[in-house]
Amino acid sequence: MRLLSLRPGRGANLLLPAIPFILLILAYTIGSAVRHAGNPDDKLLPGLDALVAAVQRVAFSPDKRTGEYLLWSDTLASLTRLCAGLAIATVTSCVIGLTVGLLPYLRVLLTPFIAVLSMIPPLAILPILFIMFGLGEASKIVLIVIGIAPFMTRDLALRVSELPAEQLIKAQTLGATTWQILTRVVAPQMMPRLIDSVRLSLGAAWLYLIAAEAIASESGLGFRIFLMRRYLAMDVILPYVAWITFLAFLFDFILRRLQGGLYPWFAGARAK
Amino acid sequence: MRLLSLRPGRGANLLLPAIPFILLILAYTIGSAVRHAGNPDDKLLPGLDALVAAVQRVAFSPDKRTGEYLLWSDTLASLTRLCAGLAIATVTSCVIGLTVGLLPYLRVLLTPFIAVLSMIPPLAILPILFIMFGLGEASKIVLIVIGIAPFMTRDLALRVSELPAEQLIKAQTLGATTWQILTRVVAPQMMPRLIDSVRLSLGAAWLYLIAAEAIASESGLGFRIFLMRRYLAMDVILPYVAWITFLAFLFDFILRRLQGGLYPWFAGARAK
Amino acid sequence: APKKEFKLAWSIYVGWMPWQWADETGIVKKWADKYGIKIDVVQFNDYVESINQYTAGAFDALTVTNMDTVAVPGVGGVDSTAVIIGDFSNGNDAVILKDKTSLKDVKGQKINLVQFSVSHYLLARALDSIGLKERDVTVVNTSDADMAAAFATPEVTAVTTWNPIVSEILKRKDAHNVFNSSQIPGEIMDLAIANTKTLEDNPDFGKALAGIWYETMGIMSANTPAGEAAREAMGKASGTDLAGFESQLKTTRMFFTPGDATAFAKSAALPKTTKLVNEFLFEHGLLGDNAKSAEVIGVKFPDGSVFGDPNKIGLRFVTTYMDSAAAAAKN
Amino acid sequence: MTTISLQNVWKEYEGKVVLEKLSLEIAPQSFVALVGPSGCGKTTFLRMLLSEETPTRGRILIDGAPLAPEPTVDRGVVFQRYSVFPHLTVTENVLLGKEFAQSKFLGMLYGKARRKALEEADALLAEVGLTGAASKYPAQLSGGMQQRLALAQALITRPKILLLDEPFGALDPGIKADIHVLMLRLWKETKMTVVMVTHDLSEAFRLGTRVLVFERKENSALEPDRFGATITRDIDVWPPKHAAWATPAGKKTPTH
Amino acid sequence: MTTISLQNVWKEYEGKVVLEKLSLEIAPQSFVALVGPSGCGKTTFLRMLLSEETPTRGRILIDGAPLAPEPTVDRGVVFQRYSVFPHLTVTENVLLGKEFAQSKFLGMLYGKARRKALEEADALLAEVGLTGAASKYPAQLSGGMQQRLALAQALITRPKILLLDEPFGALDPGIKADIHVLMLRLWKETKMTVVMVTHDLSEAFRLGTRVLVFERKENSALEPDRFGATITRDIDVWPPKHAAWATPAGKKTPTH
Ligand SMILES: Nc1ncnc2c1ncn2[C@@H]1O[C@H](COP(=O)(O)OP(=O)(O)OP(=O)(O)O)[C@@H](O)[C@H]1O
Ligand SMILES: Nc1ncnc2c1ncn2[C@@H]1O[C@H](COP(=O)(O)OP(=O)(O)OP(=O)(O)O)[C@@H](O)[C@H]1O
Ligand SMILES: NC(N)=O
Ligand SMILES: [Mg+2]
Ligand SMILES: [Mg+2]
Repeated sequence: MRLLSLRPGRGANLLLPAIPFILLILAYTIGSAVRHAGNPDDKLLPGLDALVAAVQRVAFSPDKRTGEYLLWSDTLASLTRLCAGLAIATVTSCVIGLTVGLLPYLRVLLTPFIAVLSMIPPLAILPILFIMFGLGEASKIVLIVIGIAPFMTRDLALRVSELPAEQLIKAQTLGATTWQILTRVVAPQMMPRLIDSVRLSLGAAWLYLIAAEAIASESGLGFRIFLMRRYLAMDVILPYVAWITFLAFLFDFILRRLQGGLYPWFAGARAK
Repeated sequence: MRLLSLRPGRGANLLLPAIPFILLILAYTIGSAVRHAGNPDDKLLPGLDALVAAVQRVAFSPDKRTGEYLLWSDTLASLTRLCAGLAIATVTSCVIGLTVGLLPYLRVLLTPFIAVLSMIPPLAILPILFIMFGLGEASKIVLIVIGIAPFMTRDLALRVSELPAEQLIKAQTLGATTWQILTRVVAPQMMPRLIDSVRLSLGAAWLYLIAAEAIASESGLGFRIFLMRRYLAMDVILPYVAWITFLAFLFDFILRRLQGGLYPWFAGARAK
Repeated sequence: APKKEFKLAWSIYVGWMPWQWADETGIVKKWADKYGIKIDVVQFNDYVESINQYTAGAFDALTVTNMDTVAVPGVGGVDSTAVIIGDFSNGNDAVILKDKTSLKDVKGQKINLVQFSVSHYLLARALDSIGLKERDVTVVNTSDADMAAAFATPEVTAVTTWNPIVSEILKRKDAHNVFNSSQIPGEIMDLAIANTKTLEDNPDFGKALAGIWYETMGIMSANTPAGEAAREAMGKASGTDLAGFESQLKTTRMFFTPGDATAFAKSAALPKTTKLVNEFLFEHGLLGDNAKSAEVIGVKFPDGSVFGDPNKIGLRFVTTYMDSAAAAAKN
Repeated sequence: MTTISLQNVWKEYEGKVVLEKLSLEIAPQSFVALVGPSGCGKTTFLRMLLSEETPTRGRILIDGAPLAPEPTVDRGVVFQRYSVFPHLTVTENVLLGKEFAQSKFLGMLYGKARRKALEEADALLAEVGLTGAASKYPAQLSGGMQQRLALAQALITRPKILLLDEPFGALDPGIKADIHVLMLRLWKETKMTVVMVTHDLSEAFRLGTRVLVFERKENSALEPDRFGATITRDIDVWPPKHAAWATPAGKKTPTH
Repeated sequence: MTTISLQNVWKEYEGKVVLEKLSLEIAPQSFVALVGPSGCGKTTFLRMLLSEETPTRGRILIDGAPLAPEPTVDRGVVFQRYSVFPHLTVTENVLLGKEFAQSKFLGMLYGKARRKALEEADALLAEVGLTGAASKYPAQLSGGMQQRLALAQALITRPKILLLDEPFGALDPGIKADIHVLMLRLWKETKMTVVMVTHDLSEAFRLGTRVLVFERKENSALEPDRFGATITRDIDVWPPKHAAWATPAGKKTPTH
């Protein structure tokens, strides 16, 4: 049989995916053991016991100073920023992307500008952003927005312009105004695509969130990781990284579910 | 007429795109003038003369200490890293993505692992990267690779699995082995898609490059920006940002050209 | 013009942790209320960004070193006044070598440090002390957040950095402290500065800052349970614990009383240090590209004398506010 | 009672003549079938009738008045594909024309107005045989059902003219036969003027009252860009099945 | 001389019976047309012949030997779409079978071997009327040309059996007629056994020597999952046009 046509059975389907994770954990455990053999105080690859203790400390016991459970208050702070950033970026890119994609005048006016915007590395203009938007939550949210909105806008405008011309003509022959075409024909078809676009941007959003929190902040997952980096406290950093990874997964999952649930027509239409 | 059907004429087509840029420059000039009226030494929004002088200094006169032309040596250093990172990420994701997409066993084995990898925020695990890859060029390149390769691999594996089953069966009835299918049917069709994937990842690659150079480095565009940030030398930072934006554009343009030139069949096949 | 709301930017460093503690325990509000103003204490995770924001005018006051005051706001045309001299680094900053025990071994090495920071200055002074020049070594710009991890990599053999990273790195057996700021006492000062113009218009702001600071100093320096609790809280907030924080305090020459600080401000050491710092900045091109000498920026001392250009003062050392705090304490 | 007349209409694209010297009167309630080789300009002709393109020379009049400069509600259209909206159910697709007309801002009807419009939509859906699929999305329909839906959708606005561009080109033969019957019935009931482009001659003669053949002249092979296609044959189909006369008075008249 | 025989073949998907009790002998060089309602399992039947699916019960034999467990070079296939490779030119698409056979590692032929293979490919292209399009990519071809190409591509390996799943379903009627003629000619020349699925009855009778009708039994409406489709009619087409006998001896025999 060709390798190509060999399909794993039911057991293999459950077992195989676990293997790389098991290997990773094994490699970590060995690496940690080796380092601790050389230096019992090694902080870079803490043993599993140290990790568990750290998780216990940050997630399940109140911080002595503030009485808060660090992991949860950090998570709350970060997620608030992330969601605000995503929401603003989504709304902005929705409004601009839809109109730019649909209206020829706007398309000509803004397409090159948005293309240039989306190429500017936001990290490089951080000081200006901070001056313009202050240092509170606003600037962190703005960094996320600036980081992902131009890409999302471009993507959406492109998808609007990819709508079959037949649809727009048909709508006009049904008597639709530009506004009605926008709200009843174009926008509803773009919603599931917008979700795709948000999913694609999630990684970048996390990145900018972490970068923003690293610079000016008093709480948040990124803040904590940066604070701990100075002390090489990997026992805290690693669980935080795992937690962020899990949250990223969760977001992706929720968005996919949302797409399927809210737009049942989309899977069929996309398949074509 | 509906707004939707109004199309700008030839003149407007040339003029309109310039407007947002002109407005931006205008806003900057006014902002700069206002700040300089309050403080003639303001460094945040340097005047056009200061920008020109800075460009003259970094691009066209040798550095006093090293005798190098800073902008060019930084560009060379950064582009070397960027290209190395992109090349490694491309080759890796090509090899893994193609085989994972094609071979059911590998697909079951690696898909969840790659998905998890692509969700880990690379900035957060920098200390581990340093230990594993050292602080030299390697770790910078690795950060780029880790930042973009899992995404590219996932994307490519997805696209391979989207190939019509008919093609693979047809190839088998023509007597192809798995290897032949991989090299003659799947890989060639994925090359232009790989270019799409690289284009999509360029922004992230720049971001990771800048982040890596900000952390430990002796040269590079990101290094210079972060060094200059130490004393708010926006007169140097802004031209550097513009230059990076231009380079990003150039890369995108070259990749698009490459795609069209190397894979003439792709535009037609994609349209379907 | 008089205003009512002020913003202070601070970042995580042993000598600046009291600001947050004072804010959390209500000391800031108490003093602000006393003068009928509002003071917003904002934490920065990134020191550089806090200086930039102050320079750009987004903040009225800042915790910063003397050197960075001249190099960034000073060069950027912002005239600042040192409201408080909180401490000077007395071992907090150090040159650390891996496997080598003598500063002389630094020759020819790559040294990781935050370029153009006090670490860079310390290194220059260290090299100076053994007759080497900066060109005898190679400096590699490295973010302070990653210095500890950097030192753990094989190819990094020398770093210059500050606390808490210094104590973190010195926990390693192969790390050796070969030169530190206790060998150049008083040269790296940690200040709370404020925009001179703002201060002149609102002297109450300066008085409030000084009041806050010395009330806090009184509590944290005390060998009482309250003092220990304060120190533990500050340690926690900076990511360490009581022991870690106290070991950092040991290498910091804190001026717990206004008198200590004013005595230091009036000492003859200050103009000498200023000259060294400005020359360092000039040599590294940090005084602007048009600078002809180390004297393009002026630094004014409590006695009214000025180093450098009196028409372009970047930093003023005064005792006004610390004196008023001392006076208030007596009443 | 809609007459379409073309007076010496030419269409060029950047110097390339696509259609030339079209002069034509289309009588009210006729069913004109347009055939011709691929690329000869049939779609271009339809696009001009839709106001999507303007003639380079000549004029097009509807009932003596010049065409509106953009697509309007008096000219319905069905394309070979993409005629229906994938995000709307069958019923919603048909309702859309009503909603556009009656709800300028929201483009949506509620309450009584919606119930009234729904009645009309349901009647039309019954007419095209889609009652059972009312709550499905287009992607769940077969090709033939999608084209029925496109017809119903176009008809709800009661266009005076219906333009069809190879509407049944992608359908299976069996399904095609069914939909031909439907098409003829709808045309007779609604008394529209229909212009249909097709590749299929037998379809043209089966449905049309008049078949127009577009072709380029002989000499166009030598100078391909200089000469466009024009009407080379104009055939009245026998037996006549003109809507107005074919439907005996008193027989079921359309409800819309 | 290839006989296909099915012995009591059943196919179920998770308890749902799709095909049942298929017993069948397909004589060498016959052209079997398979018709039946949508979803009755025609494609499933073809997939079993391709070894893409295995019967749940029963066996399939080719010349008395069980089917290989995966698609092999002795069974060619043409689908309705996606049969040709978009990234290869017409010539390259046809050459591919040769390259797979002769160049195990690279899958590419060079020099003399390539020239020899090219001759064969060109001859086949001439046969299907694609000589002029040799250097085009599939996206540049019309639907009819793409299916001709798919045929040529499948034929270069000289399969003993050719399986076709609605190969001409998406084509225009005029083009379809042409390709029918071509198909019959190729079948006669190559002496393959052909099994073709189609929706179009007239196509089935025009091309097939034998028409099989797949259908579900009456009672299957009540318990839809319990009963699958089976062969309800098996018609020998008159007049016989069996390849071996229809081609007079001595007349042009296939060169490949
Ligand atoms: N926007 C345009 N710009 C330039 N040329 C065009 C444009 N639209 C159509 N043409 C040309 O006009 C000619 C007629 O095209 P049209 O689509 O009307 O043909 P058709 O008769 O509908 O063909 P088919 O039967 O293939 O649909 C073609 O040669 C086409 O290339
Ligand atoms: N992999 C599968 N898993 C489960 N059910 C399947 C699978 N493949 C096909 N079926 C079911 O088997 C039945 C027959 O499908 P098949 O595609 O063979 O029909 P068909 O006769 O080719 O239809 P059409 O004419 O529409 O192509 C259908 O009900 C289908 O849903
Ligand atoms: N402020 C420092 N680094 O002493
Ligand atoms: Mg057409
Ligand atoms: Mg089928």
